[in-house]
Amino acid sequence: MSPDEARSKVLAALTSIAPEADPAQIKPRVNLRDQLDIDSMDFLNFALALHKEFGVDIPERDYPKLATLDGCVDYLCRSDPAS
Amino acid sequence: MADFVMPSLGADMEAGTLVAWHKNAGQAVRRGDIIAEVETDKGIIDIEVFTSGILEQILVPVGEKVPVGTLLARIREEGQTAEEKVAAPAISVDREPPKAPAALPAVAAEKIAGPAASSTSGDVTRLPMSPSARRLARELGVDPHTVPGTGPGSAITREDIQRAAAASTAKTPPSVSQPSVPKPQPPSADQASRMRAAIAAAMARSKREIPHYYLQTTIDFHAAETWLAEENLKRPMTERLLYGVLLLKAVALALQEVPDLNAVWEGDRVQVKEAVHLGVAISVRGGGLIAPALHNATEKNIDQLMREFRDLVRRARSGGLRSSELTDPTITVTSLGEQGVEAVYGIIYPPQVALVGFGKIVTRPWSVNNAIVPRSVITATLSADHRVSDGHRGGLFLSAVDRLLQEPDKL
Amino acid sequence: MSKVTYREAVRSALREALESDPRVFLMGEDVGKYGGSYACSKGFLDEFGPERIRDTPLSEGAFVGAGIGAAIGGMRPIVEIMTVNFSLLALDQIVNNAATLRHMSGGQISVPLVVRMATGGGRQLAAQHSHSLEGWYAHIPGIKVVAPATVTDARYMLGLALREPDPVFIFEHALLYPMEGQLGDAADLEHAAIRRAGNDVTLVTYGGSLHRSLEAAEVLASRGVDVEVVDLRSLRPIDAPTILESVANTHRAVIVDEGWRTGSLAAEISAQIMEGAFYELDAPVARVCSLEVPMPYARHLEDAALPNVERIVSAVEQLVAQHG
Amino acid sequence: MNASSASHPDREHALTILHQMLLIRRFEEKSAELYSLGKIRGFLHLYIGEEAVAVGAIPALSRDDSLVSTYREHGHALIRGMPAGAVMAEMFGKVNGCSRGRGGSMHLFDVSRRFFGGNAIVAGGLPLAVGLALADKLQGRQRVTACLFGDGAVAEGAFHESLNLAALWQLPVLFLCENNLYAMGTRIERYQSRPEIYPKAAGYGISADCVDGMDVLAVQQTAAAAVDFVRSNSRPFLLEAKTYRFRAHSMYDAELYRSKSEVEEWKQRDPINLFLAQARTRGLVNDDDIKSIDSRVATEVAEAVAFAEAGEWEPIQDVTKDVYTRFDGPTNASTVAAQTHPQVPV
Repeated sequence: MSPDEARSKVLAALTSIAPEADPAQIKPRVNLRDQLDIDSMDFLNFALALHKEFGVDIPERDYPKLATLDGCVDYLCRSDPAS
Repeated sequence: MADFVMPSLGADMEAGTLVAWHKNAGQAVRRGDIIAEVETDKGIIDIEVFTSGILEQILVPVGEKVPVGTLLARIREEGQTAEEKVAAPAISVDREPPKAPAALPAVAAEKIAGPAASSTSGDVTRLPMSPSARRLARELGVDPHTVPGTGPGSAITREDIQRAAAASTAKTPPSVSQPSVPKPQPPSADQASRMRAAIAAAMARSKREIPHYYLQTTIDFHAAETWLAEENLKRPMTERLLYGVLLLKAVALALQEVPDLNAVWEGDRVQVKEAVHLGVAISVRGGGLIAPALHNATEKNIDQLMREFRDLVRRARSGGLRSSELTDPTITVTSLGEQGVEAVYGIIYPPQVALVGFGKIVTRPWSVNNAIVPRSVITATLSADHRVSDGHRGGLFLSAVDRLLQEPDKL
Repeated sequence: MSKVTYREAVRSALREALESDPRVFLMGEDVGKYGGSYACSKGFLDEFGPERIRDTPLSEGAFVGAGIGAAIGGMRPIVEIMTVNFSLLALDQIVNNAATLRHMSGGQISVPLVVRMATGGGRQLAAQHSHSLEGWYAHIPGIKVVAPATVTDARYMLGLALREPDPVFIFEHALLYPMEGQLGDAADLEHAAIRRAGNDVTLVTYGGSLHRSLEAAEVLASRGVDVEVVDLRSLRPIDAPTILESVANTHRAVIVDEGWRTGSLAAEISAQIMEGAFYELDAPVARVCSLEVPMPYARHLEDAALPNVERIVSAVEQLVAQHG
Repeated sequence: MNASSASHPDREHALTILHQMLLIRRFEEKSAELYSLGKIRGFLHLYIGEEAVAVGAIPALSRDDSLVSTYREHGHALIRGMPAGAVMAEMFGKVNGCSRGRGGSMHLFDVSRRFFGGNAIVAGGLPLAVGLALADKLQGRQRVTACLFGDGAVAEGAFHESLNLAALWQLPVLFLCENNLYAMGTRIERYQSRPEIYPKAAGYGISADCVDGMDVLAVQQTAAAAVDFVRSNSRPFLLEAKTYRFRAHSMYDAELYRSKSEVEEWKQRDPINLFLAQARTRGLVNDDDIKSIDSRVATEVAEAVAFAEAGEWEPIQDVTKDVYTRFDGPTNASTVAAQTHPQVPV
């Protein structure tokens, strides 16, 4: 999976839980929880969406790695065997 | 090798029963010969063969009923005339006809489009509103003019009325602070003002009528936190738990010890309720708050509560709540920890008599076995109606919540 | 503008059609020597000759089918079926050939045929001669259906119908022939007409019921209810926008239809109002139709069975009394 | 081809007749095969056994004459000149079928060859034929409209109404009845008070004749005479061809209504074998001719199947096309734009 592909999938997952969010405006290195109105329930749904989309298991200890958009992309590309 | 199958003789023929073979294995057959007879609903029908050759093998004996298309025999193609070779159809498995697309084309330019926007009707005060929403508004005492419509052409729907009804009984603690992230689609101006008007009306009424008293305690959250982390490791992601659900269960069980906080005003009398329906305060995207009920919280285990909690949040944010969920919580729990607030001094939702608040989890120095260690702690608060209970009862309740959270495995 | 009867309007329409196009010919029971069962073709046999004014045997299936064949063969026939009651014998030719040939042949065939027939009750002819089955025809894709209710429409719709490449069925309510009216100068085939403007209730109707509806509207006006009367004119296609626009203004709708209520044209219009103007409605759509009985012979019974002025007035008053 | 040569064909004409009869026979056999494989659906009525009527009668019509048929129509369509591929593709439901896949076996249309369709309503086509003939007469055209139908249609009111109207108005219609003795599962003696068909024409003052529908040369001669009569007198004519279908009424029919021996008896007079015998005794046809015609027909049928296989499906969004004719002609107020008939969206 190329980083760009991963990025668009992450953004899709984000907008599915925060529909009012505008993907273009999301800053890649700023904490997502600060940019978007996401609580722990939203974040769990976000993690589950990534789990479903990428087929990867995300333990709670890895949540900090998913704090930003770039973090998510790196995390998902690294753990994706096909990348 | 050519297949001889049970032929399809008509749309309503599904199967046929072999009543006779006119040829045996090894015998020669010619295209057009009748080589079998089949019993159908309409009677016995002669079945012809379309290939010439040697009847290699009969696979279905006389007397057996088989569906159309079943292989009946194999024919080794031999002695075919030149014509028959040419005539053998190159029958590919035909591509299926295209499926009907979701929406068939309207035959003509759309003439059924509704009339120009209702504004042409000049009736500015006229609200586009479904008849059933109109009747529900009357039943729940909601003034439609204060309700933002989310239906087609911003028509007001049943859900809008339900949301307004719930919001009008809901309290949002004054200190609600939403992260200041610019929202690309703020609720339309009049929608937000209507919801705000409904909330304002409820707040004022609650403050006017209910003599609140407030209690607070700080709870060691270490045991709950570690149990939760271990528990989530054992579970697949889809069954992962959030700490909020532990708080909800603890409150539910504590109410069994102090039932008088689980009550509602009915007219001028307080009615203690058997069942514990926890109103869970949920922020609605784009502003506004709603507190639908998690029914019978005491009877459900942690997993069930988690599933219902997730479903409730999902439906609250997508407008799919049932009116019963909005009208019958017996107490409300609000948790604003994630908004960075340590303590919540909320206002009770009439007709309830209590509200429980939780702040954020913080690390504090804490004495454990006479040693000071860094510890995760959380602040729990209680707002209660002094006409119904007094500080002593409130205190018992909060200490019960504290005690229950020290043994998370028993929740 | 001159005053003419509906009959004279039909006759001059027929004459103009026959004079302006040699392909046009009139075929039907007693259209020639007898001069037409409603005298719409009186004198035409002498004027245009037996080739173009063809009395037919009482074989509705055959002469309607022959009309279809002649239309395919390059003529522009006007087939008169004496009344809708006898058209039942020709329904197979109408549904399975006239309405279907173009589509079923993959677009190879057009059937430029006009069929006229009298319709409706009110003349004590009892059940077999008093049907109002326009709704059956308005159900069929592939044909057009119109109902001229005024002398102007009776005068100009035929000419327009003869220019259509597909079959057009013209229903002339039997009670209208002697009616006198102001003759306008033009008409069209597809738009409904507001015959009386109003703001309180939209009353949708067609054909013979138009005049009862206008009468009811005056009674209601005297009682302070301002009724807008919409004359459909075209029953297929139905001019829904005009209806919906009116309902968006009045928020109440009544439909008057001489057909039987169940599965009627009124039912279809009510459904289209519900689908197109749901959020405009302050009350359910009301329907005033013939009672679901074989039309009785006795005058007092027939009058009661038909959608009469009193039933229209009370339906409107009930509707206005209801608030949403 | 005048009447005299009809019964004494030369070699070339004999080969044409043989080719046409075999084309129908092999086409219908292939249709039966494809039906059993589920490639052709719906109803299928085979013409096997009646080939002599189509091959004998239809060539008597000129290019400008019109033809109205019934649902047992493959033989009529092929002999009228419709390409076998267009007919097969129609039965496959493909858009390259003669009716764009909308009609199927019972509704073949080709207006360029004035083949105004099969009709699935028994006797449904008779009034149409009367109308076509009426239009020809009114426009002074010396044409014939041939209307083919089975014996079952004779019991329908449309038959009697149509004959009366054609006689009354002296219209150039050839009513050609293919009497195969059965209206689906009812033998003629059980549904007709008087089973003889052509004498019924006398009731309407219509000339009539009868011919052995298994003898292609006899049909050719009689049909030619009948067509000439209709064309020159501009009057209707009823020709009854006594024939027999060797296959069931349609594909799903246990033929409980007739015995196998009756069918075998009629097969002794298979129209193709009957003609071959006559042609051989007159030295018009030899075994090599038969072999080469057979292989040419096999190729034609195989190509028809390939044409149908290669055909596309009509796009579903086109299903509403041609319910009405696109019409841009000038009318004063109302120009009927294409398909302006509002439909409630599905």
